[in-house]
Amino acid sequence: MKKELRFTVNGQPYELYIKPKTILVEVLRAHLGLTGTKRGCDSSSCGACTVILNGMAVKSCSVLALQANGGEVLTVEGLAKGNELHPLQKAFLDHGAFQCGFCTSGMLMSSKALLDENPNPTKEQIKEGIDGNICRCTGYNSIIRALTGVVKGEYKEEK
Amino acid sequence: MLIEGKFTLRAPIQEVWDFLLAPGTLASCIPGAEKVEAIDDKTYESVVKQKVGPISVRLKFTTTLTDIDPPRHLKAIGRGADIGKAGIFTQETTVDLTKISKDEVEVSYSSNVSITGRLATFGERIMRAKAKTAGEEFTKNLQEKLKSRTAG
Amino acid sequence: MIRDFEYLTPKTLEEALTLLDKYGDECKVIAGGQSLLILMKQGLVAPEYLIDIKGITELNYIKSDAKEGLRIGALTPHRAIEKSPVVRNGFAVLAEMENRLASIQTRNWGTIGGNLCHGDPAGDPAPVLIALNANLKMASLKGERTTAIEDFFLDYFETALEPGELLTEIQVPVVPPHTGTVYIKFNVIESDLATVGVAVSITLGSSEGICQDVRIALGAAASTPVRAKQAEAVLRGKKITDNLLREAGQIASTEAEPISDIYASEEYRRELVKVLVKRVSREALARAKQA
Amino acid sequence: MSKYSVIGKRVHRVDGPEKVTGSAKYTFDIVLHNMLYGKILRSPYPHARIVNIDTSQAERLIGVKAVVTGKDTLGRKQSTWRRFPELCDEEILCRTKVRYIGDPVAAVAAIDEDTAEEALDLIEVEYELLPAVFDPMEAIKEEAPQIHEGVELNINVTRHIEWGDVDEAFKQCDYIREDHFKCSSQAHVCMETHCAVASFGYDSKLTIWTSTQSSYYIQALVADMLGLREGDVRVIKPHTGGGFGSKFELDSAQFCASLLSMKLCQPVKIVLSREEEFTATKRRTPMYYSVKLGAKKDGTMLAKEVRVITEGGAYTGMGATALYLTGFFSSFPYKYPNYRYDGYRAYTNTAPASAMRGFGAPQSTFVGESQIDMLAEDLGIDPIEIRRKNGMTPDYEVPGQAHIQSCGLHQCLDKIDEHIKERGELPPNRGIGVSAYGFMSGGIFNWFDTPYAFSAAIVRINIDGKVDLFTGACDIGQGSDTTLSMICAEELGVHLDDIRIHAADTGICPADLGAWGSRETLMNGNAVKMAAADAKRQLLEFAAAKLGANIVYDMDIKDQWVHMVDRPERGLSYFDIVKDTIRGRDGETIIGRGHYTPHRKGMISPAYSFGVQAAEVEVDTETGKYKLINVTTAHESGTVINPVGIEGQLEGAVMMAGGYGFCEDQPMDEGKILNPSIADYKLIRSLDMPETKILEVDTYEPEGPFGAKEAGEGLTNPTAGAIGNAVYKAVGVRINDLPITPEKVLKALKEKKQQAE
Repeated sequence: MKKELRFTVNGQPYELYIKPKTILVEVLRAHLGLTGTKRGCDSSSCGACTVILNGMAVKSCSVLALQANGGEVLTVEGLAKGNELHPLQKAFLDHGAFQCGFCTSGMLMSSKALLDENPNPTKEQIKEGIDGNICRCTGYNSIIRALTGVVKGEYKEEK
Repeated sequence: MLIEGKFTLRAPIQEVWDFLLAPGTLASCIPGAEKVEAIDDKTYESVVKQKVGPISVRLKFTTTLTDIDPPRHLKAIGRGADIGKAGIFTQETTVDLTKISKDEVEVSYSSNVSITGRLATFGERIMRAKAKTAGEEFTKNLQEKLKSRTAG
Repeated sequence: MIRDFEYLTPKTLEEALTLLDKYGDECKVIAGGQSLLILMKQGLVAPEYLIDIKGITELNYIKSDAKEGLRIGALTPHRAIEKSPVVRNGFAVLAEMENRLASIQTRNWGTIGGNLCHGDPAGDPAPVLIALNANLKMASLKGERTTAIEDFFLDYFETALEPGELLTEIQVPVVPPHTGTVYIKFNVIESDLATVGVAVSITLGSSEGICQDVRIALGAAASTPVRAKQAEAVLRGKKITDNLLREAGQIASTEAEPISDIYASEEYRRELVKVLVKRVSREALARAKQA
Repeated sequence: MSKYSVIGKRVHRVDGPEKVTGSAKYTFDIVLHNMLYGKILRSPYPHARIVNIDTSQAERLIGVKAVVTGKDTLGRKQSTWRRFPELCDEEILCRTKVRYIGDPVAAVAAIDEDTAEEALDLIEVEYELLPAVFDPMEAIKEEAPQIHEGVELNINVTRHIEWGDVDEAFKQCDYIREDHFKCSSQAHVCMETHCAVASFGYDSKLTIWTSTQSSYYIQALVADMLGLREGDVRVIKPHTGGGFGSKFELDSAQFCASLLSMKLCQPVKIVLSREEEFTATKRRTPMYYSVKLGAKKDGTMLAKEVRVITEGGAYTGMGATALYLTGFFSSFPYKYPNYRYDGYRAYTNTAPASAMRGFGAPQSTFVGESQIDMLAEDLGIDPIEIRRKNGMTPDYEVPGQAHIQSCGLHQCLDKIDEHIKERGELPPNRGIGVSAYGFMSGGIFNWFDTPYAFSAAIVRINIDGKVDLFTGACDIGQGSDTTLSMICAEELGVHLDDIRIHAADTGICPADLGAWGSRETLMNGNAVKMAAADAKRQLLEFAAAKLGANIVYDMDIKDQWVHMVDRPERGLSYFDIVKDTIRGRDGETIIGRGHYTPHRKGMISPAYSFGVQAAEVEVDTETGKYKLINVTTAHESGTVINPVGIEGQLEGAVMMAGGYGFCEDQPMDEGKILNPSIADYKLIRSLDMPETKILEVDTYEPEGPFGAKEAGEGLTNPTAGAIGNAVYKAVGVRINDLPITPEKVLKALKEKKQQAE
């Protein structure tokens, strides 16, 4: 009754046997130990579980893991290169774009998907890009400033 | 959630009352009621099947007549638990009969329906909509039963 | 808690229909699953078999031609519609509506067909598609049939899909010249479900500006998405004035059959219908004049 | 050299790198060897007697390891108000009676969450339904059902505050108005739901990892409820995903996980679902206000009389504090010469209403700031002017209650006045509303009856100069780990990255009351500063000897340089002095100790912050919907220790308090919360968030570390009132019950139109 799931996460290929009912976030957290991705609700509303699947931001609590079969997943753990932080991570640090940090992984992944698709978003587009993610601490404006900093080129990726 | 209304029947008040009190009249008016069984003269058990979109529930319903003041006032409390434990329905219905003339009775009712459990979480929006239509159907059934009964 | 199920992944429509026919009541179909999974997590829906049709690529497309109009495969994700140049150029209102539907994450994975089959009276696509006079194509092992989208919705979360049937395509006819279509939803939180949503399509006869045709569709204003036909009648065949727009709004608010819930009372929803029908019609008219 | 080398600087949070990389571990992420998963069965009825609980079927389910009910407990009742036994009313696992929908009746431990959940369905509970009461006004009537035995009229707590001669003062007023307000409930919506991992071992010691605002409270309460010695209970707070007032009472996850673990000698993890979080954890206290306000023609407010009934829900929790503080803060931030408050907290069969960011002050500020605007209009006085006329000033004594030392209210009023003037003439249907506020820097009243100092800290200096800071303070996201590390570094004269903080682990840290009442910066900050000073003193003793300094020279450390204050070029490396001191003291570790409890600071708090906020809205008069355009806040919180932290607190407060004014609510039907999911509970998201602007006002608080005071909860106070006043300015309608929804605005607009016709 278990089924095979083959996919790559943060560039690493995996082969697992899972129950079909397992949702993606649980495979990431419980099976692969990638606990950076959180779960904040049961209703696909909060965005804490956002990961990038095949280049798109999705809520990993609302995707069956088997639907990611053959796909590529990027989680928050895949953002930094070794000890070199991703520009978004640096910007979040500088701008204090998080407090409790529970929404941060999802927020970063939504931000990444946004900038991958549109490297020069307007402020309104930035707001749209993170609107699926709830942050109960910051009031979003510091996150918007952090993204604006990245858009302006203040945080370059080290080559 | 409260559902209220009233209607008039052409029948002597006692006749309406007797019918109301007859085993299962109230319980069988619940939409989707599958079988009604009298436990004693004040308690009925019924199985009620309901469906909202993709969700189906089967409720085991117990209806108890709590206040009986013949031939004017009746109160019944119903409690139903979904067989799959999806939720619990409670409803409290009062029916008041007022004699308008010798064979004209005004029936006024109020029914308070409440749902708890996972069903309620799924969406107060949906369940409320459903409860409203179910409530309306209940009173329609009651009206029809009384009308057909008292007309015959 | 999601109950265990047997997971089936047909690769073609034919395979899917065969499975659907085989398992009948015991199965559920999942596409993007953005609505269904929530119900499954609550344990409210617990199918024995889950048929995952998201991988059926033949149902994921956006096509358009001058004669047939727009064809959208039922498994096309919302986000693809939102960003499609074809949709943006010829059916801008669809892209605009998609842009306001839920969150980007949901639009990336959720499909237009899944949304329609869920049958939520507050869903965004239905009113727009009703205003655009769209048809839905359905398939079963018995064959195919097509229905006007306004006949597709039967009750809260109930659609006209028969057992064994799948929605396969959304067909939007070519938009007549001098037509403007607009959708606005009212909600307190920007990206939320509609408290009330209104879509209006107005076609002007010619340069004189007589309203040749009009379609007004309401979301979250009844047990299904509905057309406000009496309000349409107020505008049809006339030169639209502000007074007529107000009248149409007024009539639509009496035609609607909204419910009270935690977001809004029945009276408030009627009020919103009144205001929105007027506003949306006015904007649709402005667009029609430019078209 | 500038005055400070660490504090006041824009620094990265000390927990930042972990949090932006997803490597920060929360309780939610913890998995222990041999760990089980627990779930809690809750009452579906608002008020019922438990006749029987049959757990046999659940116990037989494969994978289930234990089922516990109230019978497995010691039958004790608890509350954080443990100084008053009559307020200790919550068993957590109910033994005889349930009092709200969500009251726990049983808990299961199983090999996984699904099995535990399946087992819940197999527990048969027989209830005898009791009449229930939901409305506090009904609950205090003679005929209402009694919720707790022996509690007459369901009145749980009363509070009376009075000074001056109120009745006489009203006689001297030129103008009196009386108004009624309703302040709604609000959910905390922490992103991490309540959760705990409890591990009781064969050594008979219990360790709990939990998402909490106070590891010390949980330690003490768990020990008492389970009959353990406090020292045998170790509570560790990993990174915590938000608190906002919801996480400093003992909760069902902590208690049930501990009870199950004790029974099994295996670790048990319980994570509340989002639905449980909404329905079965505590919430902001709804309040019904009646207020009489009297003034002279010139706007001088002479008397205020406030009556409040709060919907307490089923248990006391921190609701008693909310009742006390709403009474005190109803007088804020003004100098009322005569004041009377009568507050009643009624038990109801609803989810317990307790503390949420600001306790009762957001409620009292909404009420007070709405009413003062009404008064100003009636008297034809500018809203800023009337606040200037009556506003508190430094060194003000609130009769018999509090002493206000620093207070920058008037500078804040000036800044907001300027801001409004800058905005100039507004387009139609736009308005700016003003709201002034103040808040405390930690509470004085010791209702927990702790024998410990309110805050304490230990500083240990390693041979390499690295500093370990041990404190019971709880960083729940607000940033206390960073702020306290900054205070420690500043006082000790080292760099921020020289500090490693170890916080909120009762096994190694001194007791601290935790993160509530905006107390950590001032109270724990003082303790940390004292501990650092103690350690520094030990270093300076050696340095003085080594430098051969004349005893008239004072010494200090700054930027890792140990030197004479008046001759800073004469000095030694901090690192050398550390090594020398340890060597010279026979290898004894350098440990500094500090503690703080406020003394002679009145009844409420050692210090108060102040501010004024202006909210700008635009109203759509056809639908009643309004857009929050801008929220500008002039705020003073003494010396700013951590500027990035204050910005975050302020902007976050606008989201939360703006939500309280704008959209957040918990409608109920027969005791059932109707929107227990984030899909249905409306929260401000990025597209709804207004622009925010901060206007800093400098003050210095003598009682605070380096002159600092609170900057956390106070910011939640003004926004609902500012929004209400802005809507009034924009379209002339006033909404007295929160939240101010479009539907209410439209209804008021229609009524206004009808009256005009």
